[in-house]
Amino acid sequence: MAYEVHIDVFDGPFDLLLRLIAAQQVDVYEVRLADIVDAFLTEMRRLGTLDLELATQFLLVAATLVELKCRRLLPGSGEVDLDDDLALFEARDYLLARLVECKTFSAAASVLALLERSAQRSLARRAGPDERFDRCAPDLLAGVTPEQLAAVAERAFAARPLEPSYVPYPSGEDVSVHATIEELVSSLPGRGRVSFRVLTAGAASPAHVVACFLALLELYKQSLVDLEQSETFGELTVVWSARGPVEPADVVSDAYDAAELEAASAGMAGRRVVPRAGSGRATPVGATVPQRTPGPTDAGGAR
Amino acid sequence: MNSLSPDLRGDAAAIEAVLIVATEPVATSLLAELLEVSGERVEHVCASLSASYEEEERGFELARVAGGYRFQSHPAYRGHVERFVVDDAPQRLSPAALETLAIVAYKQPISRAQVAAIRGVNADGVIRVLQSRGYVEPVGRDGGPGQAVLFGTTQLFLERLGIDSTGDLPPLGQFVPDVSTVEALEHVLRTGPVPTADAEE
Amino acid sequence: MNSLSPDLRGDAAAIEAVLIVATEPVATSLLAELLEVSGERVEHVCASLSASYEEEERGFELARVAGGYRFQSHPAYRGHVERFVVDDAPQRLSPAALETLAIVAYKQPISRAQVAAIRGVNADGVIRVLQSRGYVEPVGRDGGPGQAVLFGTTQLFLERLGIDSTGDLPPLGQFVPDVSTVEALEHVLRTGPVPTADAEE
Repeated sequence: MAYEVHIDVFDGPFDLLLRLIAAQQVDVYEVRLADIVDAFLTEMRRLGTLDLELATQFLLVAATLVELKCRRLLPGSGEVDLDDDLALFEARDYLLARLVECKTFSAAASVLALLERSAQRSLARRAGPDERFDRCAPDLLAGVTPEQLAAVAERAFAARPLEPSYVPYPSGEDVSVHATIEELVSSLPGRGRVSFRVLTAGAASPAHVVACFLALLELYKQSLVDLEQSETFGELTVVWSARGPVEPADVVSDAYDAAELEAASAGMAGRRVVPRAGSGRATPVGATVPQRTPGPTDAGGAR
Repeated sequence: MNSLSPDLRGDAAAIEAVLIVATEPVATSLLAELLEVSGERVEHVCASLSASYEEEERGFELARVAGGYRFQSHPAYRGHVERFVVDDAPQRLSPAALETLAIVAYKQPISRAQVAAIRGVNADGVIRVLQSRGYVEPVGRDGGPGQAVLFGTTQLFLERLGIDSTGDLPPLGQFVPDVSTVEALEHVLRTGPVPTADAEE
Repeated sequence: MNSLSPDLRGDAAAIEAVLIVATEPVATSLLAELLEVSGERVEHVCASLSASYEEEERGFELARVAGGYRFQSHPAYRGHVERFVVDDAPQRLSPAALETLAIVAYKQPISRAQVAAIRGVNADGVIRVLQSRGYVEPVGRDGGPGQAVLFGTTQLFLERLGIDSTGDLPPLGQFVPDVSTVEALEHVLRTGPVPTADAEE
């Protein structure tokens, strides 16, 4: 069952519209996405129930249209060409793999739910030893004074420190540029020439590669490394070029908030990209600012 | 249930199920209510069950204590249980347990949810440990819709700490927000700022 | 212990005594140490004991959970137990939480980013919830540049699901959609909706 759209430039199945646009038979420029979405929502409301299959298909096609339209609207991007078309198909293969994985785990989740439900039909015994054994149980409060208890209570009741504001990468992974800089500062010297590919060979996710790249740019800016690249998209070579020993803290405090660095090196705020408050540093394209707690670091930060 | 007469088996099994999950002796009247039988019937079934465990040389027994019934280990296996209690018991309270105990001591009566709101993490497991150690106990129920169990500290807690009453605990030096303030704060932390007159400025 | 063979009775009773005072599953190795017998012996006795309770239609059962043994109420008496225990039921997990839990359970150790890659959405919030409920915990760090925290499931997770180890979960392969489903998905992605059988004819 396909969802049909009725707009000025096209009348028919929604996914056909996508294919016509890809084949350049309809100009995506002429397609008003807002109208399509409005019409779809109206239709959904009319039906009263959510057809998940239909909604998912709609989302997929609509998202692809948004992407195509963005490319068309952004200055410098040319016509939708064959490469983009291929990329679209690659994206779909990726999407397929993801869908299969998703289906697999949602089926597994339903089995966990079944196990949980059946386990809940029984309740475990939690009574513990009765009073006859009180004297064998060691006195767990031995050595604890009322004053210590009061101190613990004060700590517990004290306002919890607010989370530092942060901007996660779109991948959802929080990756610390600080930590990466620190790591590079300690590992690069004496290593000679090393390619970016080698540096990021063990990266857990694309976000880690990006963090490594940002860290290198920071080091480059401070003339601590030289970067060489003989051709566009060619191998990027990194050489440590600093004279004399360098402390990680010296490097990082220039670009990032020193307090955050301390927190990060103490392992508390690890793996986060923390733009220095008030630096006016632009957030990465596509990054979203999550709902977060108001804090002092917000004063001049993200807007 | 071989050694029990057939007409008792169904009720006996239901009593076993309830007593196995109970953490305190269960009153005859409550068992009667749960099983929808008379108190005499409960006493009769429990007496038979208790005798059958004895006869079958079980490691546990059904004991009548404080007006109710409970499962407990058989005195014959006291050595094993003692070794288990000594070996298995953690030797000190964990920091989480100590923090929870401090919260209960100063804020009693307090529900699990309120403790969790102050600590920022679920406190059920820790409260269970403290309860099994006899440092905290249920002291009542909240009047609200969920009728949450409220906890307070025990006589044992006072004894171990060497004080006569919770009034002897040192006063906290700073302003301590009450539970509802902490919950409101928690809510704000999770969901973003609540617009107030102050915030508008 | 009528339905148990005489050579098992002594050890069985000692195990009963220990388990009746335990607040969490007792590991086979600890029971073996307490009884001064082998682990195999403990497993053999427990299996026989468990079977005898079932046969005797007891209200409790001896369950093997999270690498140990525990007493729990028999599912048949769930109604009685639920009426008795009012507030102890832990909250149900949301579908998102269950799916994330499934991913962690099958793919552990796994980082937040890897979970997010599978789920297609940020998983930080859900993982935090699972962590605060005690179902997942950090188990190590990734070797890569970012040193991502890796998560695994906990003992409590096993207890909650009533299973002995994650090895008891059904193999993941059995949840992979079958070929025709995959083909249908692929077809939808490439060309739009699948023509139904009726439409073909």
